[in-house]
Amino acid sequence: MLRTRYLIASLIVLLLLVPNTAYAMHIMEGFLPAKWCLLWAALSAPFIIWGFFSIKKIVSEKPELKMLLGLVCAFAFVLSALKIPSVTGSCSHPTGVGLGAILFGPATMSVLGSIVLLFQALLLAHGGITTLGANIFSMAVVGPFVAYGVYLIINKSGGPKWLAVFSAAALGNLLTYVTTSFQLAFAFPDVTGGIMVSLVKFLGIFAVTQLPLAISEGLLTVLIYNLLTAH
Amino acid sequence: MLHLDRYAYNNSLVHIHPLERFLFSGVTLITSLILNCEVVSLLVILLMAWVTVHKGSLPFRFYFKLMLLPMTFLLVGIIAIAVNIVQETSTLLWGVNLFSMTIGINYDSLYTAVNLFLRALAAVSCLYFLSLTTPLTEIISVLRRFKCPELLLDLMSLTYRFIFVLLETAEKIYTSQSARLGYASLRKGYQSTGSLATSLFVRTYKRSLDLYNTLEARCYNGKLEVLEQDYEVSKKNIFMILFIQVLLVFIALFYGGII
Amino acid sequence: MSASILQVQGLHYTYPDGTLALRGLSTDIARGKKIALLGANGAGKSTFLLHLIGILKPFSGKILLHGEEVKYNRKALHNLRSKVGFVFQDPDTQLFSASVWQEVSFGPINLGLSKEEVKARVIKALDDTGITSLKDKPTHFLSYGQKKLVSIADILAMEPEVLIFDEPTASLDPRYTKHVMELLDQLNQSNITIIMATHCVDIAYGWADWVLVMKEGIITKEGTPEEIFTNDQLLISTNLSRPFLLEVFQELSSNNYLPRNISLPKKMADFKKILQENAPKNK
Amino acid sequence: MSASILQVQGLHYTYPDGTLALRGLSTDIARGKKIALLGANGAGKSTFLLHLIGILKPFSGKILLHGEEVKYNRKALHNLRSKVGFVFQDPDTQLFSASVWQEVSFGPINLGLSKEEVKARVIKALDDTGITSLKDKPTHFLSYGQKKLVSIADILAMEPEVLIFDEPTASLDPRYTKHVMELLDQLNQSNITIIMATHCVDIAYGWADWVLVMKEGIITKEGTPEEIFTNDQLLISTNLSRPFLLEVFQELSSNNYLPRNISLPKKMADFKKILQENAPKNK
Repeated sequence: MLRTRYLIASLIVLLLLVPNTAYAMHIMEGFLPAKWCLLWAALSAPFIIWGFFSIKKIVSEKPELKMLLGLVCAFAFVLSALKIPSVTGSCSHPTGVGLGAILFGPATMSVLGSIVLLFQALLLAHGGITTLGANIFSMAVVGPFVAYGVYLIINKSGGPKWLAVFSAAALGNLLTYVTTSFQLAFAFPDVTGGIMVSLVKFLGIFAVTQLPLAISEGLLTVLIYNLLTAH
Repeated sequence: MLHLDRYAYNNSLVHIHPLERFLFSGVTLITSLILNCEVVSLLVILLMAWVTVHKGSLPFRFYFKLMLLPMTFLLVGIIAIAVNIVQETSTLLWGVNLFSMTIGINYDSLYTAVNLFLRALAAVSCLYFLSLTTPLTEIISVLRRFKCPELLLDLMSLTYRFIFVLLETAEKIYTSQSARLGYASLRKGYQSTGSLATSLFVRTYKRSLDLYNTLEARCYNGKLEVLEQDYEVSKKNIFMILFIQVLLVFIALFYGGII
Repeated sequence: MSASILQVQGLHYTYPDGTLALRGLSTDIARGKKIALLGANGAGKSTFLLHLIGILKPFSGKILLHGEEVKYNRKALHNLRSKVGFVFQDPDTQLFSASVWQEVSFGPINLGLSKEEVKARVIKALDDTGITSLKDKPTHFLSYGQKKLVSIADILAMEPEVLIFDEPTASLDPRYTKHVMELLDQLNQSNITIIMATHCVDIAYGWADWVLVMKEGIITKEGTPEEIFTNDQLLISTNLSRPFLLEVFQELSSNNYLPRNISLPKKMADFKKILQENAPKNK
Repeated sequence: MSASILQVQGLHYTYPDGTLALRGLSTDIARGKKIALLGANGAGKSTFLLHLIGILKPFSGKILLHGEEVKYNRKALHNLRSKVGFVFQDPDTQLFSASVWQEVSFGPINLGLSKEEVKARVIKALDDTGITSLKDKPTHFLSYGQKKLVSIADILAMEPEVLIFDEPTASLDPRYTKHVMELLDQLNQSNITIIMATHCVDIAYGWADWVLVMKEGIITKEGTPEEIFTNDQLLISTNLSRPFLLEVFQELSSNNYLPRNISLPKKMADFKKILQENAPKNK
């Protein structure tokens, strides 16, 4: 029993010391078997196509928005490279998923998020090309749509603005990682316990680091949102 | 911070057609992923390291450090996969009892973990070859050959260019905030980061309007069309790429006991 | 009026936020001149220049290119912008591509030229600005001065008849300032009309052969540099200082160091020559 | 050495990309001086200045504040930055708050002062820079010159002992240039040591009482403006031009317009006085 506690404790310490946890949460290149790569890519495709056509429509109406969207992509990339002080004391990187979804809508965000993920893979070696589909699904599909949905629900039900923004960003962030855990659990079920046990393993590992990060991102997004509306 | 980008322009493979570099990386990546064989993975890791470091004249130390970058994810991931609930305690290599269950590593789970470890590193080394030898502008031009929609390519070109502009701006704002003690405590750090992001966003918006004007001044017609550089496709290189793939398939079959 | 390449008649413009920027600005841009546009921050210089390439559309008034009124449809604007080039102040907003070669090719491609012609133009523009060696470099590795030269090559490759520069030497170090000013002279010698907005009266005085002074949304005065910079009342009312060379020269003249009938020197070298020719014989 | 406020000893610094920026830079910053820092682009001026506020940490070498070595922990940096202020070149990168008032209060709040004290400091800083009337304006509404003044007020509100300016007059029109230079003199008179990096030799010559010349990562020479700017060999090797005033003055002296024993004029007014006093009697 002592050994177990020691093991779990050291695992937690290890995870708290791990830098760049937000990046580490992109599924790395080569980690998923080929069939899962294809499946997640196929599941992401409709959202990207939807987003692509909605962007195409926007740009044909207002051509200057193409520049804006390109620059916003660059902005999201830079934002994700910012270190934000995390509640736990270590540093993390915001995903910007919630903010983007609130400002530009989830469909547009799925295309922009995909480009950001591609650039992170190629320029920063975070994430990968074969795992791009899976990462897009969690970070550029589930994240923005959850964030946007939460934002709309709280807004419509007359909740305070800050709560809507906070919940959107925090849940957008958190659900992204829950999705990643699902993706890993599907691909690597526990030999005897199956997918559920595997899911508990991955969720357990990432919850330790991810909960405080989700709260950090929520707080930061409220701050940015307030400042933006002040401008 | 973008060291990969720096090397993408300063390596000895820049004169080779980007399409060849793209294919070498991409096809080998797919082959090794599909074959899913430890020996192939190991060979791909060595091959890519040799081509990137030796042929591309990149510092080995840098390449080695880069290979360590995904280790956090990889180690955490494979530990989670290697450690299972074990019923058949006879195959157990290491384990502990917890709540009347045995949790541990057995031969099968260890094999899966090692296989995954090598496969992931092989794939990563293919990706690194592309990142370290091929600037994004060239990757975009290869995507153009593959008929990727122009709108996406335009967005990617703009993103790539302005990442550097905005990074520089962000760095300057950060510096001026630090000079005024903006990160002196956690709370101040939050507020400073928030105003940094906001200010950067407002500036991003303004920049996009200015950029549109400067493009309009150059007869912009909705398409960001530019002249691509000319390269020669080398048949020999294409043949070599295919040959390597065939070789890898044979090795996988041989190792799997089929040949 | 065949000497005028651009005629500007009674431009009025108000920004969406209500700022009144131009209040009936008129002037003629003569072909082949080197024109300096002076005026304090906020006098409306940039607004005026953006009208010259049809980025802004005046509320009233009009612009004539080669005597023909500029219409604000796509074809007419295309024609205007193929004749009038604009080098923006901050190269970082102008350069949109990460590759120098691609960047410079953008303008000529939009002109609808053939691939060979575009290539030839890019090569020439890089050569004229002296940055051929940068053609394979990514934009983000360049120094500020180098980016400035790329932003000039951008426009040169379109072979315009008129070139507009907004503060071309701002934030450049002395070496690049010299390079850019020499380039401007060279371009002018190859028959390009140049309009340069600047804060630096010394540069304007030494370089220009015609000076436009803006104040509160109109060209309050135009003339040769000698006329403009010896008009003390104008300089005071528009917050301009006198060029250094002129200041010293006039002080020397009025204190009898030099005879009165010497024409004003425009460059340091001229001034030195005058001093040597008129040096007192005895100690 | 109590006259030195900052001592810099053998700084070495290499950027992460491998660019060698400082190669053993040493100098002393004397209290109460007006110091100009000159050097071509790429000489390492900005890198050096960023070391003075501890934004960059040298690979070897050290900086002493009031004779005590600066450590790179949170507390020591806090102390350093509360004593040494830095006004960046481009006010657009320095201003990030929505209103001028918030902007200027950022520094004093971070110093941990009481609310009343912060308020008093902001009011004083706005007053000193002459922009009290802008206090409720949003920063993005201001003209470039006004933003520059706000960026100075930003730092003044922290009441530093040393003030560093990076190209304070770049892109300013003559009126704001004059305003800023007068402000710098005023601040110096209230006993603040000022370090100004500039490309403009004319401004450096007329304003500074000590000049540092950087080349390839070290201070290659320092001295009074007179010493530095009459050293032709130094000027050539560091790509600096001679100040206009000095150039003309020396030309006049060598051509016998003026007697040889007159001390060099530093400002236009001095020069005019010399000319008037030595004017030839006859025509």
